[in-house]
Amino acid sequence: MTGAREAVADPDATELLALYEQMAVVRHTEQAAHDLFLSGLVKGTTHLAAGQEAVAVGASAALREDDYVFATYRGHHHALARGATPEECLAELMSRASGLCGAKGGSMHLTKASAHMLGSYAIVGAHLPMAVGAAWSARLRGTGQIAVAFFGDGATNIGAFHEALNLAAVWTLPVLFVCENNLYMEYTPIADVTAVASPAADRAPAYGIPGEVVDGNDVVAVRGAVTRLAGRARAGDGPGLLEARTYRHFGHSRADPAAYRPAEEVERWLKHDPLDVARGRLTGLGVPAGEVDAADGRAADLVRAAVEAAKDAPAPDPGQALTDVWADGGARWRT
Amino acid sequence: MTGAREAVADPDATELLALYEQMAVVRHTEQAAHDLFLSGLVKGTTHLAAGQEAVAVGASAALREDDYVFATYRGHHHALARGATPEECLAELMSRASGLCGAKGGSMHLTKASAHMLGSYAIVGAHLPMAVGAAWSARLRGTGQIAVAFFGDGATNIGAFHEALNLAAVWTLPVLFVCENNLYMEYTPIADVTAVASPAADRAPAYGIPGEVVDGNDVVAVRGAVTRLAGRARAGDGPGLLEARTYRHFGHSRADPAAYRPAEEVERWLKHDPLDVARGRLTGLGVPAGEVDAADGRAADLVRAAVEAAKDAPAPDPGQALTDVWADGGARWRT
Amino acid sequence: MADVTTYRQAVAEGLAREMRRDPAVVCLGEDIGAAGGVFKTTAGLYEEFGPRRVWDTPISEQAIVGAAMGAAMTGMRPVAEIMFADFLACCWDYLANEIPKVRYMTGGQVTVPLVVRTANGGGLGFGAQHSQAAENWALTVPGLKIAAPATPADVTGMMAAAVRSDDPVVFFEHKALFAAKGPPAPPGHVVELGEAAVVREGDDVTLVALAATVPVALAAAERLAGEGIGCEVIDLRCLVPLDAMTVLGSLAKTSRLVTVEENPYQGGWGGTLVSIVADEGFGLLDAPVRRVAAACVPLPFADALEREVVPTADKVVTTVRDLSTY
Amino acid sequence: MADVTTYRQAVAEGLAREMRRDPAVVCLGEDIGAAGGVFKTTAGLYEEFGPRRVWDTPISEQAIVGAAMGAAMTGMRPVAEIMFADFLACCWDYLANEIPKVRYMTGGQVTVPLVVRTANGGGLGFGAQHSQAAENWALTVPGLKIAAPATPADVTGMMAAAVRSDDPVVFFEHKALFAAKGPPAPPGHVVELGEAAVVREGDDVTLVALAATVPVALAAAERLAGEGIGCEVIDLRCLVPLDAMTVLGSLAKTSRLVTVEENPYQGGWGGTLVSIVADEGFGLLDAPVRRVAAACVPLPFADALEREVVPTADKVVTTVRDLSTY
Ligand SMILES: Cc1ncc(C[n+]2csc(CCOP(=O)(O)OP(=O)(O)O)c2C)c(N)n1
Ligand SMILES: Cc1ncc(C[n+]2csc(CCOP(=O)(O)OP(=O)(O)O)c2C)c(N)n1
Ligand SMILES: [Mg+2]
Ligand SMILES: [Mg+2]
Repeated sequence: MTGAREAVADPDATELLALYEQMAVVRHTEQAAHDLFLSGLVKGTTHLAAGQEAVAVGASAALREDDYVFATYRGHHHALARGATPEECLAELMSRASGLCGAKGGSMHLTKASAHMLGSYAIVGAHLPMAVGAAWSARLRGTGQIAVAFFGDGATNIGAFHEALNLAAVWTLPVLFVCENNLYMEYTPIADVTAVASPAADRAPAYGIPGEVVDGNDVVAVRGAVTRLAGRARAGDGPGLLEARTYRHFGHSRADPAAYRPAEEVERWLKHDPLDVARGRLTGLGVPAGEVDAADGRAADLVRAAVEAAKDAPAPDPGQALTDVWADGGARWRT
Repeated sequence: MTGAREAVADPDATELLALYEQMAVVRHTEQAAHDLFLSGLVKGTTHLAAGQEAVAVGASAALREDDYVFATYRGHHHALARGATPEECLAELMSRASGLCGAKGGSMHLTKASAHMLGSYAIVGAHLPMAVGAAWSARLRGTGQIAVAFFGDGATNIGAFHEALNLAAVWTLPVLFVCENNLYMEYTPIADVTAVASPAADRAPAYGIPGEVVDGNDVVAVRGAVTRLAGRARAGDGPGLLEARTYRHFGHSRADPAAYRPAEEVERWLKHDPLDVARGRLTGLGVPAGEVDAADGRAADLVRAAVEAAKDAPAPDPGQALTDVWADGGARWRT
Repeated sequence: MADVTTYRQAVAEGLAREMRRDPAVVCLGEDIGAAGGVFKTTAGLYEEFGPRRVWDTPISEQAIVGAAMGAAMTGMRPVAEIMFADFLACCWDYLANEIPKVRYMTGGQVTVPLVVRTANGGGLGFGAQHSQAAENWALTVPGLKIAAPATPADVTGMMAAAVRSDDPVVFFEHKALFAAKGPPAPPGHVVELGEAAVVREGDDVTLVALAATVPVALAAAERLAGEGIGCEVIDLRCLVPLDAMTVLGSLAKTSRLVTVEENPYQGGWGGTLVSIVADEGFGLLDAPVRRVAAACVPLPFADALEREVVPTADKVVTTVRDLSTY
Repeated sequence: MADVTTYRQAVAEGLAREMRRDPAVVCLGEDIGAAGGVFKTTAGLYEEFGPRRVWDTPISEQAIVGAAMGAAMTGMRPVAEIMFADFLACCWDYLANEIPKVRYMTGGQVTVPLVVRTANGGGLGFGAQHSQAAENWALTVPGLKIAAPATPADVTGMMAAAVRSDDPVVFFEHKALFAAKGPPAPPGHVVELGEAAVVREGDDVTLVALAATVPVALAAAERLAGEGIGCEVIDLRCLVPLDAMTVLGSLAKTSRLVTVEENPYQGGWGGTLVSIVADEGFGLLDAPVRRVAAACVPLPFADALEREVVPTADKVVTTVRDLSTY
């Protein structure tokens, strides 16, 4: 069921170094979010994407700037990959007025609509039909845009997944479904609750959609696969599905120590860190270790400054609680 | 993905004649329901199963009496096949106190719980998870029962279908999913709104469930397929899926003339009437035409008497409107 | 223009007018295309606007409303049909958690200008899963506008307002009114959302009704007039925005309130309205407030049973008569 | 038995007691097994009862609740967990159209003895899609019993009643109370559904609260007592059956009513209660009825914003003070 796999040129050293740096920014941001949570400066919950950077950064590198992206509560990496700054993300997590959503959203709802990153949704699977709708809209408006929904392995078992994929296929819409299969839905192995081995790719045939599995920790492989599927979709050949196998470094959320994961498994995946994979490729392209380290240092500095700026930012004005319900800006529901 | 197809013995002449007669009872009941609707004695709506009799009767012949059956708003044939009488069905349609559900349910909700026919549901797809739950319960209680959900082709596109099949597979439950593919969801060809050619069978692999397609107008074929799948399920080998290709003789509901169906298609299917197919098989088994006609006559008489009895039955006591909400029989929701 | 039309035709007319006006308006739903919808409320649209504007969908309520949401966020003005209001339950996540919250939770970054149309209410004998008045479900969710017209002209005029609204609107079309007749909406007719209509004046008791209970209240008022009791009948037309001021204004005159609701008493819209009145209008009241609402049971199939359960003119008359002697 | 326990532990204790008593009781839900649930409210059950009684499910809310329904119809007493009340929207068809209607629409042929447990409400900073108080959604649907305990002992006692009930029960466990402490339920403790508790006596104003608003109301009452205003605080404990008589009884003494609700004002449970009072208790009232409910907005993330939106002791104090001068 796999679409024609035309060769996609790998990124050159300069581009790959840029992708590496983007991933490093995500990594440092997630580490900062984790630390800030533990120190009490981030309330509620966080679902960190450390370990899954290559999916967001690789996919993003394959998209046009005006393509639409929909993500989940584990969506910091997607917001960052689509142009949100660490400062506006961390400010949101820290309940600051300068947060991406003015502190009305929080960690689970990072959104940067001006960059066509149309939101992070916290009801599993709910955004898949939305992405289908955005793709439908793009087709109706004739803009050549595509829409991409990122979701977890666990989301493949919910009804909205099924309805979204069928409608996308029937209407031949330019939408990509990118599953970040990190092997777990919260604390339960996905294999325990799913009838097939590759929860997304093995279902694609049920919708006549080409499905591929890719190493989600290899930014180059992800970029290549998304480039191919996006090309198909943009050409009017309909939706595509990519299952990116990856792993989260932290627990599911907050302070979850993820004790349910076998030590051997964790170790194996930590050895296959997306940053290391990219570093290996950079070495192969002849980029000196010092340049990679420098990229990492720039990322660390950026995030460090972002943390400080976010800390210094003011809390939202309480009056903001009663704005933004309606398009007129207010919340009036009665005379 | 098809399970081992051990040979299932065909029914002998006596059994087949009985199946024929059951189908004839359904046919006459549906015709009566149609006429009563047009004459204003049945209100609301009806979704008739004339043309689809072989699915209900053939499947039922393959089940144990205590197996659970869940059906849809197009469920008269299933209620009848599981032991409801034409009189109690028609009385329900005619809003009589003697109706199967005391005239609280109507055509779309025929239920005969005492015969383990656990209801007809009018929200497309909703009963699939219920059947999964009944199968789970049977397994927990160790009764050897199985559960069967009958549903239309259109139901394969709704989320509940996906969730039900996955859960049934993951828990290896004794449940059968029997799709009556009559080519249409209401007025829209199923092919226009479904991404695969066999809407149910082509999806079974997405759940690791064996899926088969059968001639749904051949009561012997249906009986054989269900016998095999039921045997597997009862033996603990998990769920099965059967897609029975069939056709409805009337429109979708009420007075729908079904003008959206090509005349040639209608003609082709009317020539493949399940009663005719069975009659042909009976002839092959050496049963004289007169015996088949006699069975048909008995069915017609039974239904004629049922119509009269239902007409004579009283309307429900208005006070019944305020009973049966709670298990204590009443409807009291506050002090 | 014909001088009389049906509520059913007024739906299609309302949609057609907006589709002619604005190419961003597109319709999607089950059997709404060539078939014209199971209630024929989209009749003629497919013929006039073609398959690029009128889309038949699979039976996938989540995909229908979810896709409408995605399209609305990206420049379209989709109108999604959910065939029966009961089926809103199949896509409730979109109505409860996604559509009404996304603007707020993104700090105002996105706008969701869509309409979800649905056939609401009882009276046709469709039984428990196809007859509910579900407007009160939507009322539990801040961020949805809720329209429920009672006349053909209001249908067309409120549809114009709903489609033009930059906010999401749930548009309840009442099944029992589809065949009802009335003057058609004049060209360009727009009925702003949130304005109740005083459809009959009276001095003794205020009856507040919505959609199919408007004719019930009017019939009761007519009978009560014969007994010398003057009822003012208010058609709320919308639950959100809720025009509480028109109700309070009427009570300043009548001092007595009866709501006529098709939704069940428990959790019904009358509760919200009455609680506003019991607070802000307490000083106006001379008598207890009564709610003639559906009984707290599912809708039964048989007419003889349904009559027991839903509001009828008889019940309104009895309630008002009783109240006027308080 | 420890002399103090948490609300969180009381959930698991309530379930364990019923599972010990009745082998037909089985639990299903996401991550409820070895993980003990995301809120640890099923901690210890998997260890004690094993995988045949405690079932981990996929993320399939419809399948979870639909399967619970099928099992309940066939001899089991399933307890389904829907992790957050917001996710009830993902299986709303089962709560709105199937479970509460099947007994009625079959003329009493089937019984559906199940419990749907869910973590409800705000206060933990989980944002708009994980913080709603959704008890009012369930109130719109006749045929569901609705429990929402406020203390550990009530959790265990009401869980016993819920599991033993032959009717379907939606059991709202409040997230903000999970860490709350209190005396554990004595052995065999059963709190029948539908009995409100007068948790503080007073003569001047009746405060009616539910779940997390009970401590809010009590805190306000304490402060008001210092000002010489005596509040009677009623913990409703259930919305269905609704114990309206206890409220009316209290009003006979106080003549003043304030509800304290976490659900939004529009469509909130207070509306239903107030409408009963404005009818049957009209003669008892000396002052307007006030509802301190959540603002009609989604729940914002930041504490500073959430405080503006939800009921607080401050708001209750202000409201009561204002009312007592009426
Ligand atoms: C409809 C719904 N059910 C349950 C949850 C609770 N929940 C949040 S994340 C999660 C696990 C999701 O797993 P997966 O899709 O693999 O994504 P991951 O967290 O691994 O990125 C669950 C069950 C939810 N948010 N929405
Ligand atoms: C959730 C839901 N959506 C829509 C409907 C309206 N509806 C009733 S029957 C039907 C078509 C069903 O087609 P199919 O499943 O093929 O069954 P058939 O009627 O052909 O037996 C539709 C759309 C419904 N009852 N429930
Ligand atoms: Mg995962
Ligand atoms: Mg069909």
